[in-house]
Amino acid sequence: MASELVEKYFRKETLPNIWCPGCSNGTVTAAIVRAIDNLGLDKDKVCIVSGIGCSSRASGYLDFNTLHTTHGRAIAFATGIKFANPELTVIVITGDGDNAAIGGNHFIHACRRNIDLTVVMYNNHIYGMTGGQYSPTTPRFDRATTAPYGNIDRYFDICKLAIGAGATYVARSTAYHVQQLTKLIEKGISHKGFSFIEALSTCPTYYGRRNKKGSPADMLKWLKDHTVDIKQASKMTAEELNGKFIIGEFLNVEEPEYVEEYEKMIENLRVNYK
Amino acid sequence: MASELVEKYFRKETLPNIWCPGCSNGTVTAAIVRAIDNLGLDKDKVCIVSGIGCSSRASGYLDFNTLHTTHGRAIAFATGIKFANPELTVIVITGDGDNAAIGGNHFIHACRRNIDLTVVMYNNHIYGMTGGQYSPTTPRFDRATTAPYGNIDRYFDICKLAIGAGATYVARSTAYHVQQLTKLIEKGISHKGFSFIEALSTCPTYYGRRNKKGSPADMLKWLKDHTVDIKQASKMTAEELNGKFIIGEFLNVEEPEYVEEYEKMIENLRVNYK
Amino acid sequence: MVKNKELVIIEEWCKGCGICVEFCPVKVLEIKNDKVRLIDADKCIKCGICELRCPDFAIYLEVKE
Amino acid sequence: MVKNKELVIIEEWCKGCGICVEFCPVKVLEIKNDKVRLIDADKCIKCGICELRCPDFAIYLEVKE
Amino acid sequence: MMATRLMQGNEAVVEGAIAAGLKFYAGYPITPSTEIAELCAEKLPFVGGKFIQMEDEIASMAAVIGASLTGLKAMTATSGPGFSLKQENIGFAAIAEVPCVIADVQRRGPSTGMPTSPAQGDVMQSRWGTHGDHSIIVLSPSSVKEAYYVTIQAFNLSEKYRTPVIILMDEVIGHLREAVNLEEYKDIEIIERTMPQDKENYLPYQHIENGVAPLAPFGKGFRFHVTGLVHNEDGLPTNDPKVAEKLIERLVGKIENNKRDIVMFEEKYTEGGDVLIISFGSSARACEAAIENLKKEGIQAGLFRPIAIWPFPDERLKEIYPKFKKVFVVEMNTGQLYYEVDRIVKGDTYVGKINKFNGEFFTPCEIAEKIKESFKNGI
Amino acid sequence: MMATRLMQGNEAVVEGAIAAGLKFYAGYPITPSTEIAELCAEKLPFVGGKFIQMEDEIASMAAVIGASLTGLKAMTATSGPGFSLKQENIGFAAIAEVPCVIADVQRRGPSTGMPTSPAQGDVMQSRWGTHGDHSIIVLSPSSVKEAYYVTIQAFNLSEKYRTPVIILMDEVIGHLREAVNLEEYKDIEIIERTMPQDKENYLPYQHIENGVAPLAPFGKGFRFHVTGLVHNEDGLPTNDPKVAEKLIERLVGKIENNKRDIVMFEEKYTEGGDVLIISFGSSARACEAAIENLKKEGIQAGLFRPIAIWPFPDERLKEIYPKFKKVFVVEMNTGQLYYEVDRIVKGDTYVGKINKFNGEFFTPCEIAEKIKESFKNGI
Amino acid sequence: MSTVEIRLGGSGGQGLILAGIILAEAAILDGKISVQSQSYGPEARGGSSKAEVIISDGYITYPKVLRPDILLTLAFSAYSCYKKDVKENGMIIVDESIILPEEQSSVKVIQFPIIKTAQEVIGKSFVANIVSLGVLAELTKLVTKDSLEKAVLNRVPPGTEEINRKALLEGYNLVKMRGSEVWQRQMI
Amino acid sequence: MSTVEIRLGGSGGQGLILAGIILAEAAILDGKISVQSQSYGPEARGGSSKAEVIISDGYITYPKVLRPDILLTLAFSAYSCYKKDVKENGMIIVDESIILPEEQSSVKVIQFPIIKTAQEVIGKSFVANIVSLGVLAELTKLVTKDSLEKAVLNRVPPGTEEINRKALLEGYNLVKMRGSEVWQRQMI
Ligand SMILES: Cc1ncc(C[n+]2csc(CCOP(=O)(O)OP(=O)(O)O)c2C)c(N)n1
Ligand SMILES: Cc1ncc(C[n+]2csc(CCOP(=O)(O)OP(=O)(O)O)c2C)c(N)n1
Ligand code: SF4
Ligand code: SF4
Ligand code: SF4
Ligand code: SF4
Repeated sequence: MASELVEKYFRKETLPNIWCPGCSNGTVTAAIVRAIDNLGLDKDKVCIVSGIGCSSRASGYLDFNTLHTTHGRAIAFATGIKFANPELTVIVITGDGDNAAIGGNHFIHACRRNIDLTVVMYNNHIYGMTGGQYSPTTPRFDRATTAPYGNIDRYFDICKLAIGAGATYVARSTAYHVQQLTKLIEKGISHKGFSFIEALSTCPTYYGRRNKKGSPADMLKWLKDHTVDIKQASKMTAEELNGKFIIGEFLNVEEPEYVEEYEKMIENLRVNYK
Repeated sequence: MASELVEKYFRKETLPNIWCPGCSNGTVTAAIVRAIDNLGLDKDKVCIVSGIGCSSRASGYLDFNTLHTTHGRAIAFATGIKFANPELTVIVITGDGDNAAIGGNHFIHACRRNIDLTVVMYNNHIYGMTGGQYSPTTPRFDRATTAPYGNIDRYFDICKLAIGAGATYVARSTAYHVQQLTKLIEKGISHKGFSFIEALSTCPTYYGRRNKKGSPADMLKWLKDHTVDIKQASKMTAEELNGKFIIGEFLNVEEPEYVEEYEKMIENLRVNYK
Repeated sequence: MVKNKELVIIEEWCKGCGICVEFCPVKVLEIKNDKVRLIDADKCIKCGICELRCPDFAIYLEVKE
Repeated sequence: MVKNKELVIIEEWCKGCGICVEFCPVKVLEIKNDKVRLIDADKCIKCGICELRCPDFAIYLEVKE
Repeated sequence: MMATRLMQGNEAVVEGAIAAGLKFYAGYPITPSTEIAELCAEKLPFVGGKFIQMEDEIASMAAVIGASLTGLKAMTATSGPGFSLKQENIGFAAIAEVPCVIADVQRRGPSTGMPTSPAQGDVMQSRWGTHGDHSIIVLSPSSVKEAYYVTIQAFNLSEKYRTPVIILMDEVIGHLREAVNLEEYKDIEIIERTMPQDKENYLPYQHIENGVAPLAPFGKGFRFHVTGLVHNEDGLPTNDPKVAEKLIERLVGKIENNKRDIVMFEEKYTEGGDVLIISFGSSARACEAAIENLKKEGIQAGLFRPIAIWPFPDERLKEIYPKFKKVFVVEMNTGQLYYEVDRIVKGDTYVGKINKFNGEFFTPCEIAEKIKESFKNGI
Repeated sequence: MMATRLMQGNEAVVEGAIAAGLKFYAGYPITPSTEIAELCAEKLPFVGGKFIQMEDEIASMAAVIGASLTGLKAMTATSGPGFSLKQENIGFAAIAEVPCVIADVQRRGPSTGMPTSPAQGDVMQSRWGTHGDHSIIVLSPSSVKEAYYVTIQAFNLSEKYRTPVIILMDEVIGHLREAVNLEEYKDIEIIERTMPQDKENYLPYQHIENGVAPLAPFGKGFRFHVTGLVHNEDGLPTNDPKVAEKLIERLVGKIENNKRDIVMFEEKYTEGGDVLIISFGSSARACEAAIENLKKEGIQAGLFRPIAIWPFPDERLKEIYPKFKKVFVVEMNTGQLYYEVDRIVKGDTYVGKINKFNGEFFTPCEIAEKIKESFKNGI
Repeated sequence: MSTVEIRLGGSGGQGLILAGIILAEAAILDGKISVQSQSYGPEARGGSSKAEVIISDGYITYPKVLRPDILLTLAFSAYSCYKKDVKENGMIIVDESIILPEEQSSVKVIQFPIIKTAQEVIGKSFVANIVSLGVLAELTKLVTKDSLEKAVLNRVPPGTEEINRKALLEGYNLVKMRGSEVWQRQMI
Repeated sequence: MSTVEIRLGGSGGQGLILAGIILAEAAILDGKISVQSQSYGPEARGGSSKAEVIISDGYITYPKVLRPDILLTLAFSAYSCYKKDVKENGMIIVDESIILPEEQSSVKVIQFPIIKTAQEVIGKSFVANIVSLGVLAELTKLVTKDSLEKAVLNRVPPGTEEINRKALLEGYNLVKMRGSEVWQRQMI
């Protein structure tokens, strides 16, 4: 990442970060920062809210209004912030455990409300912070400390969940596809309403080692080899798509946004009850 | 309901129930009982688990193994029961508040795991037990004690959510369509894996009165007039479907069931680690 | 067949909601003092709709011996 | 243009993960004592891929004055 | 509008909160606190405030903290089961020092218990419900009027000490309607958050002996970090044991060492006598009636009623209990504040407890009877 | 396999649980308890048990209760933040009288605090964390070996009294590896749930003085109701104040009145001396070392170590404290069990506290120093 | 100091809680002190309902009604449940539709066709609560008619002022019509 | 009663925690009492790591290492962080790759090419932990070689027994090669 951006958007005194060598949390965080920079947002008006997990530690490194909350609850805190002060751009950084396991309820309700938050979920397919237990997105039959004989849980497709729950912007990219990821986050932030961007990432330490995924670089290449762009995917058979993640924009629609609706209601009251 | 069924499946000493005059909780409960009777299940092997809410009080009236849990957690308790003793048929009775508000996370995770539970959600579009606050399924602009100027929240389509979360059996009917509802519950119970049946119901006291929905009978007729069967719906335009609930079976697929997968894993271990 | 059935009302359970009254195709039921009442037993066609619709299991057809 | 850029390594931040080494198209980087090292400055084509891929902002191109 | 109004306890909380500057409410309905949410939904839009019903109590507590960080005065209300669920995030507010107010309108527990019946069973939970060391302020009103007053003080203390403050009501007061004249309180001080000045050197967690640093709202140019981890004065996480010790000492100390500023209590006939009754919330009113009753029987009883039950007004209690032969703690639970009183009362003074936990409110008679009996048996 | 094994504290909990008959584990990972989940995932399939990782701690607690109702011995493990989240359902287990075991491996709080650092900050929460009146059993081991023993007793007490039992460990013991010889415990009694006989007249909540009715497993022909509402002997909800009173009295009484059966403690040099140290968990080991240290300085110190910290062994403490000049409560928190000790110790005996809450473990030296100092100042 | 305790009992939906509130507010308008409370059945789903009011000219320490001076009931269940609590020299007002069991009691029981008046004279059964207030006021003089009317009009939904005023008058009339037959009592 | 405190310090992934466990288990096999603990950086994501072992012939009351008799470090950061804790007459074993600052100390410091031996002699850098154990055992006689070998073989992944056994031997050899130059100590 360019040093001007690091200089401008990071709390340099906090670096180097706590992440393991080769962990792609830094890469996804950089994509968020580039997206913010591309959009030319005022740092003072950006608020980053995160939960608990390796990925969620990102908030501490970033020089915005930052809030590192409790496990799974980042979106609920963020809802309070956005609703209380709509002029803030509120971005939520979360992990697959934080958002899809313990935080699932807040996630689906934020989707449903279509409140104007941008949620970036770093999906490393494992609980990194606690040392490698399986998460709702650990692929079936993969191993984790709590799945010593292979994981039997079905894979949770969080993009599909977001759509089912009513989100209005849903996209997926990876730590390999840095430019695409940056672009999708940018679009998510610009989108009025609830945006969800899943960033497939890599945990070489706990997921990678146990599942023999090779070096950090190997894991990035794996992401390249196991993803298909949505445009291409539409031309492929289910068989061809088997074992691949589709990346790109899944949904981008306009719907009434929660905070605006509330303000409209107040406006109405002012007119009708005065 | 036929007196033999009442005699056989209800704890008669607990009747009359606490529900308001004209509340359709009794009707939906009767549909569950008929479904169980049609399937000829052994009462001793049926377990009814409910959360907290008017609807969730149903468990107390029924003469099975019954568990009235904490608000929103019925599915999590039920997961423990089913996983611990797979020979039990576990049916969850829940409300739109219980299941879709506070209980949303357990719901989506049970969908994802595809654990063999049958969840019947009594959707009366309101929090009845606490006196008429809006729920995630209160239609937009309807009134509730906490939405005195009309509800701005977007309607939560829980069938869509269930599908997004990976449920393998999803259906909807109403307290008006008693026979269809009974049939769908029957199919849900028979289905191996997670089944979700949404039963649109009526709360004449809190939802009905405040939103001027007329008598209990009027509210049932409203259900008749505002629903379209899925087969018919496929032939209708979006415009024609506007303001209508689609009823019928949305999804019915076979997928690996959680408890069976665990047992398979154990079997595998027995072979490989002995 | 219809003949050997009898309409039974459990007054204690009836809450007088009026659903059965409304849905009765021959309008042979009424609410009196907050409880349902069969106006004219002879006119009842034993269709069982009241039984189907009553949320409180307070009205049903019973086979006579 | 390419000429007036310089590859900078912040040793303190580098964790020696090897990602930049692996992705460098001209293989001009290596890991030595758990830190990255530029083997031959002249061979570097200033493509910026290391900067893009380094998760720890420890390597980047800087414009020379 | 008439100066004196009939007002419900729950309503008084809302009125007090609005008077204190409430601008944000997030909640999840639960009996017997629901009217607080309902009235906030109704009234906040007219005072420039906002109401949101969240998906559960955990989210409500989270949203309240988030809103408070943007500079709004924020609150939530709940009852037992919801109060249990909020505990994790109450602890977050404690360590992150985010002002906020939580009303717990108690009902009979444990668990779902008797949802519409009165109780005072969350006394100890309100002090110790979240994990880890912390301190907290808990206020318990005895009347509708006091619910109004206490709510304003809850916001004031919360802002002053940057801490969650709990209003521990019971169903009796929450649902009681009483004549209240708000004029009485029109000059009451409202404490506002101070805005820090220096953006460059702002330390949101500056170590201030027995005090707190000003809290900048998000979005105003102070870009700082808030975390539930142990943190430095700048808010960034650390594992330095010295910092941890100082932080936790300060968190606990800012409340314990300012007890004199925080405690509130009422006393009646505490010049001395046969028995000192210690009670709070609605129960204290039954005690007051019982005292009249006892007087007729020749038993001189005094009443010590903590309004702030945590921190407990131990200094004052130590001054007055020696003037009585016995002490009785009267509460609608199986004995909770009793433990604190029993701890404070040293020496030979007998500390008894009178408890009711059947879902019904005390009658003055039964309290008086138990006290009379204790004198009969000459304990 | 060697008779003596190096075993980690968390591992000892799993081994103890399996020895006690554990057949079901549901949990959600959290440091420093995670090894308990991991080892259960590994081992349960081989002993006919089941492991499930739930979506959060609330669900884990719920699943454990559900499983227990089918007749399996069930447990979960967590740490502070997760323990806070489990509180609502722990209260459910208490009122519904469902046996289950919860291990809380404490870390420094409040909130996220210092996730890998030791603390004993959940002492009061373990007693009072859920809303409403209830009683609970909390056991706190001081060594790996004792973690094994205490876990077996946790299951035994849980089955005997139909109550949730909490194992309150701290990170030091949870992560410590010690040589353990399990042979020692091979004849330990394992208590199994009794099966009721009479299906027709089964009363799952029969009023038994200071005791409990047998609990039938779901699916065996006893069709009964379980609820968190106040209920009759048949388990069905009621609002009858008499029933409520009796139920709550029994819930609290079955533990408080059986204290003698439940309490466990260890004592050393309690014949008398200068100072009685009260400590538990890992801290007690630092105290033991400090006592040797003090002895050299001519200060005679004794140790009273509750193993069951709730209910607290007050009777025994009352017998021994008068033999000492001073009492010190030593804990890795800002003072929690201190409150209970201070309450029990009446008269003139000074009760001091020695606390550490910076995320580090006590050293024997600092404990000894503080005690020496107190004698220097002649408190 | 004189204090009067009143309990109103009926079934859910009869609006007796609102009546209790109005009564308490009328007392406040009269310059008195009053408190009002109600029972919330946990199962209050349209079940029975109970409202209590205490009116006094001094501070009301104990806020709940222990032994009502006056019990007004519109449903049999409420009557039979609460009658035993009424003070020795108290009074019970019962709707005429309720068939009272034969029994001896020192308490005065008096019946009025409250529900019928609401239904047939006013034509809206939902004003039975206001008719009740009229009866109560005329009978006991607990609150002034001025204050009561103000209190009623403050609380009823806009558009229903007229029929509520009428309901109040009909309540007064029910008592007046009975004339001297009625045991009148100056409560405060 | 004789008690020896040992601390092993390095960076995450060097396997020193496993080494600590093996050492403690070897002591148990020798019939001694031992406890083992480790620090969990809250940020232990591949950062530094510390393992501690206490070996004694009696009950170990206080379970943590306060002042190690022996410190073995494979990373500079661990060396500089922990060296001050070592007992006056203690010993520090340091990997040869670490360049020690010039300083006076009463503590004996001794260096061995542990990592290099693992990398170059065994060809697997991950056995540096086992080489360390070999060095430690040969140098201190804290545990018997028999027990140590058993303990190693109990813990290492199947298939790696041979190279681990070799690593142990190379560890012994490193010490032996130095001969009398080495300050030997009979620890227990
Ligand atoms: C209430 C609560 N439960 C559990 C934990 C422990 N915990 C911390 S992070 C985490 C999972 C993190 O996984 P994920 O969100 O995928 O983030 P990652 O570390 O993989 O980036 C867990 C279970 C906690 N801190 N709080
Ligand atoms: C933790 C918790 N929060 C809130 C409540 C209060 N509460 C009880 S039922 C209910 C909502 C019920 O709504 P729904 O599930 O739709 O059921 P209904 O009563 O409408 O049938 C609420 C909020 C509670 N009992 N526990
Ligand atoms: S544990 Fe995994 S996710 Fe966490 S910092 Fe290390 S590599 Fe990244
Ligand atoms: S409140 Fe509504 S949902 Fe509840 S019992 Fe009454 S009608 Fe039914
Ligand atoms: S439907 Fe049932 S409850 Fe309703 S009036 Fe008819 S019999 Fe009575
Ligand atoms: S990618 Fe970055 S951290 Fe990794 S070796 Fe290269 S410079 Fe170092």
